[in-house]
Amino acid sequence: MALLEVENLDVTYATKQRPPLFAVRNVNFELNAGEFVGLVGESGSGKSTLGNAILKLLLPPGRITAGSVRFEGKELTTLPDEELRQMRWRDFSTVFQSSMNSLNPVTRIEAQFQDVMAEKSDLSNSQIHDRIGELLQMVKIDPSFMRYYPHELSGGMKQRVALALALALKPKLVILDEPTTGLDVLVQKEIMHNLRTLQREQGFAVLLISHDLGTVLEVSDRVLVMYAGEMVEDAPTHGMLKHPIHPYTHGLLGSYADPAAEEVEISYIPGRPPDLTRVPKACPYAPRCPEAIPLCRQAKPQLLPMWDGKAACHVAQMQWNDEQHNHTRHSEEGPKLLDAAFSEATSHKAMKLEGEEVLRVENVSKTYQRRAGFKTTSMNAVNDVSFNLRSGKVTGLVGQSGSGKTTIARMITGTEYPTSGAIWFGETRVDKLKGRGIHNYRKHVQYVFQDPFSALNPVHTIQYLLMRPLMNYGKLNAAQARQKVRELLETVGLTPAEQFETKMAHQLSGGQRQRVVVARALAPDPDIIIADEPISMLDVSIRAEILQLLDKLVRERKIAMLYITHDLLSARLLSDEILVLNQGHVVEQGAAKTVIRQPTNEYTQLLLEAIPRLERPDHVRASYVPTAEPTKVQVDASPVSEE
Amino acid sequence: MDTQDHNLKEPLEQEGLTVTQGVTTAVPEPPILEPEDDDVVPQQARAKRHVPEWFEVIWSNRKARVGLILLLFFILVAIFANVLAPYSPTDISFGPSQMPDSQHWLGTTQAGQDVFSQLIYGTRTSLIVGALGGGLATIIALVIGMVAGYMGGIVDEILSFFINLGLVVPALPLMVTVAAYSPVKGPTIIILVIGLTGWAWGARFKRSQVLTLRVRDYITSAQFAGDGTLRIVFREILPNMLSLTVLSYISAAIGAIGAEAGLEFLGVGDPSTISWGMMLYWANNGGAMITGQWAWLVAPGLALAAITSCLMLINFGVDALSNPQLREE
Amino acid sequence: MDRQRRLFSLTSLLLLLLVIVSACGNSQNQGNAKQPAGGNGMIETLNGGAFGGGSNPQVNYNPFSATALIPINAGYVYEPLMVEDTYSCHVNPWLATDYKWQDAKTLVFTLRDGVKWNDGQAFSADDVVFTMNLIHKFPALDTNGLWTSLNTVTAQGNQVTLKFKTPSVAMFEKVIKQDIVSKHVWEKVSDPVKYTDEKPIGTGPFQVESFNQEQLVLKRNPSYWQADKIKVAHLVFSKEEVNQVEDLKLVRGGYDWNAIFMPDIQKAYVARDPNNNHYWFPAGGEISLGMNLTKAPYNDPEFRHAMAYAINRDQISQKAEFGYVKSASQSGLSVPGQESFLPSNMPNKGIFTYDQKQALDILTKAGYKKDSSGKILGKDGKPINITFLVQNGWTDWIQAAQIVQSNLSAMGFTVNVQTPSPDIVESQRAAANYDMIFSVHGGSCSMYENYEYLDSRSLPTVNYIHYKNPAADKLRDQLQQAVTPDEQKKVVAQLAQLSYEQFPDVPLWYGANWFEFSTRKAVGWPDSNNPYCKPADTLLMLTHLRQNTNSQPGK
Amino acid sequence: MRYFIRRFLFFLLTLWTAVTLNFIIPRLEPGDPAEDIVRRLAGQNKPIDPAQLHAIRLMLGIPGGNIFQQYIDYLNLLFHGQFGVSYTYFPYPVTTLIGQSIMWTVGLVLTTNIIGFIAGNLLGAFAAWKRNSIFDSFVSVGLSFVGTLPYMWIALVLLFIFAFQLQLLPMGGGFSETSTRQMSWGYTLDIMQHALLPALSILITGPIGWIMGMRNNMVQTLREDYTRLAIAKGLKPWKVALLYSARNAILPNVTGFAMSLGGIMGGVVLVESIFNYPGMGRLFFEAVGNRDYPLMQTILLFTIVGMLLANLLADFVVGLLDPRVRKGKN
Repeated sequence: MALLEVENLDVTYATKQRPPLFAVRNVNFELNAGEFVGLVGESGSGKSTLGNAILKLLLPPGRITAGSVRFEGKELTTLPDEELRQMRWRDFSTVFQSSMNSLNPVTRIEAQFQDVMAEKSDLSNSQIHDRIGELLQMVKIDPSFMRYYPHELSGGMKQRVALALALALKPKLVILDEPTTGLDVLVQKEIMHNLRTLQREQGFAVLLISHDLGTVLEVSDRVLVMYAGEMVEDAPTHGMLKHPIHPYTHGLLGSYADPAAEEVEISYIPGRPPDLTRVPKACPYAPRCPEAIPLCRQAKPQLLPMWDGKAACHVAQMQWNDEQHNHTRHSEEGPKLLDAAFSEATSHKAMKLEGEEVLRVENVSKTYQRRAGFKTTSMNAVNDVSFNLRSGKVTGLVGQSGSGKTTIARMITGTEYPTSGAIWFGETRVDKLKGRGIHNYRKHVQYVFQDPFSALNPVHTIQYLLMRPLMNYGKLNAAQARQKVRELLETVGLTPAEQFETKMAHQLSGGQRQRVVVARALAPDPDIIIADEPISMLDVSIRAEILQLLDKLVRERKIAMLYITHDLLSARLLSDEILVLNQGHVVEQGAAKTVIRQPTNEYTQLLLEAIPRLERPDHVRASYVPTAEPTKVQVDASPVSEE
Repeated sequence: MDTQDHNLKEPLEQEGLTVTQGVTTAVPEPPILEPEDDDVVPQQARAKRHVPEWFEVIWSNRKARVGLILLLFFILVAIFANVLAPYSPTDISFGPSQMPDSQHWLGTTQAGQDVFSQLIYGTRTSLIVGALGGGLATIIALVIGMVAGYMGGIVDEILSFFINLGLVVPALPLMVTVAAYSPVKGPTIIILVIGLTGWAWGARFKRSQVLTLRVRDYITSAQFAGDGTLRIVFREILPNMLSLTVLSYISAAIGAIGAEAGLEFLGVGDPSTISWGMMLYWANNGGAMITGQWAWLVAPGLALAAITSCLMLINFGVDALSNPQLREE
Repeated sequence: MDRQRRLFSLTSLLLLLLVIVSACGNSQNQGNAKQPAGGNGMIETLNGGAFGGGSNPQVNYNPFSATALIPINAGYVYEPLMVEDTYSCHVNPWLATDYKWQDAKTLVFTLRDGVKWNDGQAFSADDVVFTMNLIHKFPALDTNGLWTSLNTVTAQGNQVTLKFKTPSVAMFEKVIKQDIVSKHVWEKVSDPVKYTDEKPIGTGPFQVESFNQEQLVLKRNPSYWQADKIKVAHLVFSKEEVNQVEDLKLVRGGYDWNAIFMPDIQKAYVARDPNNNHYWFPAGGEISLGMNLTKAPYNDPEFRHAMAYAINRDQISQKAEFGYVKSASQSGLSVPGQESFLPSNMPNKGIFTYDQKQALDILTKAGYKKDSSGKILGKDGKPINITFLVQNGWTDWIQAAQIVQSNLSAMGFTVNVQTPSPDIVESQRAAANYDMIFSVHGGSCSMYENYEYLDSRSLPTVNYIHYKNPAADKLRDQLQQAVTPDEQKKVVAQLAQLSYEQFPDVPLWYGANWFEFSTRKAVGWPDSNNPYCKPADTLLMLTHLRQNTNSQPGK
Repeated sequence: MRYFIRRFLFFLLTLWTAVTLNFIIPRLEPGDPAEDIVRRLAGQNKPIDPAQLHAIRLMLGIPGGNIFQQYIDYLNLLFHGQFGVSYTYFPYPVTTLIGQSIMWTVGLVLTTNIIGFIAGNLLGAFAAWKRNSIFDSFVSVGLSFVGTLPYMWIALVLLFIFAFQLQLLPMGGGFSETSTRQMSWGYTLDIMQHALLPALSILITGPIGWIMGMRNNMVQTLREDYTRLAIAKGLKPWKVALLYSARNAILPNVTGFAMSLGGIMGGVVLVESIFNYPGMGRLFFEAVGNRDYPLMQTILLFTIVGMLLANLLADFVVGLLDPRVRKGKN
């Protein structure tokens, strides 16, 4: 008997006002004692809902509508509340997403261990106290921190505390829902490592829920992949790495590459997942699947064993059957699958830094004064940074949060003034601009925001949003501007433009929104674009799409771009030159390939090591030819909802 | 790829502001860190409707629906008061302090006026005071709150001082003082007094709202798009505060109606006004308790409660608009 | 279910608590009923209404203070020289047994012998002189304004002589009502203006027994100089309640007498116990329709003449005043109390009756025309628009103004009633910035004061109509000189005649003096059958009260 | 430190503004306190005696002359803690009067409001915990109707029923007329009896705002991760509700409570006026009506100082309850 058995589980969100949302459908899987299983899916895939359903922590209006969840053979869906309460934390515990909010902000850390341990164990108060100390040490936190309040800890520490808390009663199963999302990569890496070590030592089972396949593959024994509320693949890690069975898994894996490789390429999955208010009758992935055959659009594939795992895919199943029949291929190789990709090779990058210099940053420093009581402490956010931006070239600015990269961006755009140093835009001193000067300057310097959801005002149509810069800077009248809006939309690949210009931002998908943001930045025909983590908020499968777009625009329009990121892989793909920032200092600067392949600085090396390294199967790499012309972006013509 | 999960998660992450009875507190917003977190998507399905989405949300709320119907009823009563009222409210030709009977459904006042007719005409005063007094307070609150929130710096310091001052200075005593010493009496001055003393809550509320809105990327984006300050305030910020503004307008109207009744009851109104507050004043001073003319005492109070309830019910719906957790499930 | 039950039990618990608490204290609440005294004809307690002093009453028995508790100013403890029955204006000897105007500038009082202060010390002329000089030294105490014309006060034996700077016969009423304090107590008081006099030493029939903020109890002064006439052992006054509560307490027999306005008194009070509950609302000052004499058409006597007919005084009395008031005489005198001052030939005691036709005739005769829509035009040919100012909150006046408005509208005037605050009305009328207004004058026994509003030398707050007539000024001067009642009556008759003929304003009704009383314990109250004084003349009233020996049980 | 300096400056500025407003508002319109006293003594139906008026003006020592000079004098006196002598209660200093009445108000109003606050929060928490139950519907629909009933109307109806019709309870005042005003059970009971109706009229509507506020806040905190984690921990439901959800949901209400004290003062005026309760509200309304400027100004001043102190206290309490705020200040 497995530790946890989930059978035919359905979860539905039903409200009076909206059509019900079938978030999880017919999900089956098992989890054995001591097993470390990853659950991967993009936003909207239902992975968190599944996790909450297992824990019976669904928030209304979410409800388990069918199926069963058994823990050690006990049916949790029908178990009386009180009995379930007795089981909680002793049998299974959980760590919530990022823990920003999952620790009670108004009580000390100790109390949050204390209450559950006092209620659920026989330990005396002093024993509990000692045990809390042990638990904290276990996650590499000094026991004295138990006197602290959650807000006094850093994000990483909170996450570790949450992990220690989950292990307080030595549970048999721990469910972790995006435990490291939002943390800096180095911290992520460390926590994951810590978790894995503890799991090996203590032997509890783990269900690790994450959107990041790379991380999951690094630590898990087995990986479950969900797509649009359905389980599409369930396979051991080593097998999945070598030969993903489902085309979707394959597509996801395409987003990962070793940035230090001689040639780097990643792929994306065009399109978007279906609307879950209507249950797809066929394979939900079929509209995006490059392998799709007519059957995929007609019948729903079952999750069936093939090769060394299970998958729900007609194409794979046919190949498997075929293989079983013919024995033509080795059974460990998995199905043959196609790719759409963006690679370093697709951009016409020269090794030499050419191009006209547009902006010059000279020995810029920025110091913030902070008052605390009588003391004034100063913090050097940026320390003596110099670089140039050249037209048609991308300069990557790589660093973790707090490294000063956003401050540099703000100084370049004139929203903040450097404490010392100068920024030259042609003959203009940017750091001396005020009022009207900044207004005029911004015609030349535009910004692509990190979060496409907050960068577009929800009350305006796309047309309005794009007309504003055109009318303000281009001095166009309304009719001309409208005409220009269509051109812009087509430029960023939102075709047919007529269909998009009347929409509101919230009617678009994340990728489409980010395209609109890019279009808006292009509108005044700027010389410089600052792209601040433009892909970090997007689903993994479509990141490459936006990178590709940016790359194309920069090269074609001879725009100088400052690409700000924490992610060396995307920096490598997009940038010509890379600056690595650590606590306000440039620790490494040079041509992208050189910096990443031959890092001289320890910090750069740490960053590189933190990137999940996935060895991609050779046959996949061999199976496609990088095209200079990017794959035509297929814009899903149907908006999110079609009611 | 994102919207669905947002729907599922929105109850968790939507919240930035808690609105309770005009008590607004910014709950610290968790920084947005993850692709699944965002906060703009609650109105996922509002395209392609003939009725505006806000109306739909309000209407779909049972309480708000009842409130809207009631409000319509009150408005109709106010408009057609002269048709509905059996007598003139100032006609003093009936016997004094009569108990309710078929001639006078709610009896008469000590001066021999028909209570029922006064009740019907009183609807007008309450509605007008609510609409104008609440409106004045809301406009002042909006201007001060938005300017303070958006401009920041010294302007904010000064305006915040006035807002805090307005919060600290007890409103009703101030109103009593101003109303008592004002050269003219009557609803107009009461509207002014209410408007001028009742804006602080709203201003504080709006200021904090603007503070959270103005750091949104789309405001920066508008700056990069070259929009001017006024345009940003009115075209980018204001529309996002609409439901909250309506919310505080209705709250201000409720406050205004209550304050008017209170002031009139205390006797700083114009005694010849026909209004519910004045009816209570007269019932209290004209011996309704001695003569046992309960209807005269009870009716205006219930009418006041009814009109405030109906506004509160509407507010439930508007609240749901800005605060999806409170939507009915 | 369980929840509901719990809620229910919680509610019932609360209710129970409420009942217990209310029941417990209720026995206490019956208050002031003390054991009846023996058969010496002595009434143990009379409950006399509110002692004033606002919501948070403070001990203050200073007889000179405007903020003292009411019974102190009313003569219970401190007494004046003489007591005037303000109904008929008859003067009764009190601390002074007699007075004499030696000439129009010299007034001599003969003091009563054997009067004692209630600390046992003898009362003497020194006390009177001391009191008079005290209020001279501290003008803030001179609430009657004696020293505006007083020159010296001297004593000789039991005679006190007051010398005035100018002929001041009209000061008599003010002099005799000055409360007299004891020299031996007050000469030690350093600041009599701020003195609260917590143990008042007076000559009066009562002395303070106890005070808490809800109740003031006075006890009979056994050594009072006419102690045999006082048949009340204790007087109890209570804190002023809100209107309704006062009304209810009265209705429930909480007061033996009181002076409050009460709507529909016959039904609400008298009918509850017709044998014992009575009221008498004698006439006070005249509430008059004042017109701004500085502008047309109000400066036209004929216009004002028409106004005297144009207003339905009965309607005002019935609708605005519950029928409690009587129509006022155009003479400016309070009839029937002051009837004796009227010129003998004045028809109907000078009271005009409502006659709209007559009013219109007078107007037509005087040259006022109507336009096609029936609006009366002024002599300038424009319709007459009247702005009527009424004090906000003075609700009966507002209703009266509305009646005036409807009366005048019916004739063809446009009347706009405005209700600013009393202060505004005050300042507007002082500035002659109004068309019509209500004002009150007269009603006192000082005829000089009663006609002050006609004197062009008076303050605009008093001469509110801005009346200018040298004849009236001269007549008032004559009153200062007229030392004998006969002379006075002659002058007053001329003033009454002037008022009757010139219509400086149009008196409408007599403001009522509220007075409710119960005969359950005491009889001998003043009423319309035996108007020996006005209810405010408490000293006179108290000396008339006797125990009700055959008390009729109340309903 | 900077925070405290700012706080203190705000305190002073607010005081100064309040004091100035106090000074200006009554002087905006003509009117004479002495005249008010005379008119009150004479009644509406008697003419005013100018001599008496003159004497009273002398007695009160009503300041005349240059308004600017008056203002300076006024500030100067305030600065020296001299609030002056009441016009209505001459020669008693306003501090005596406020000292007497503040006990009643604090005793009645503060107590009932605190009871209301505690009860309201508990009920609101319960309603949120049992969301969509009968109790919740009762709270969110039934009580919100009751909550809209005008304050003074409830007081009037209570007075009408319990004092006028049933004659169970006294009709007003703070204690019985015959009371000896010495500490005893009888006196205590007497005071409670008099306080019952005023307290009830505050308690009927008072807690409703807190109930609704708490309910709405807690509906949100119940969905917060920390609450869900507490459920996941398998803690006893009441612990989850009170120590996690309610504990966080009450924070805005605490600030709201301090801020609402101004509104409470408004209610005090109404309730105390109706029940003739010898507290500050009644005194204030009387002072306004009588143009008793010293008294009125001082009460307003005290109220505002009270509000400011209440805000400081609320900050302190919120600091106790919410460690995040504590840190933010330093």
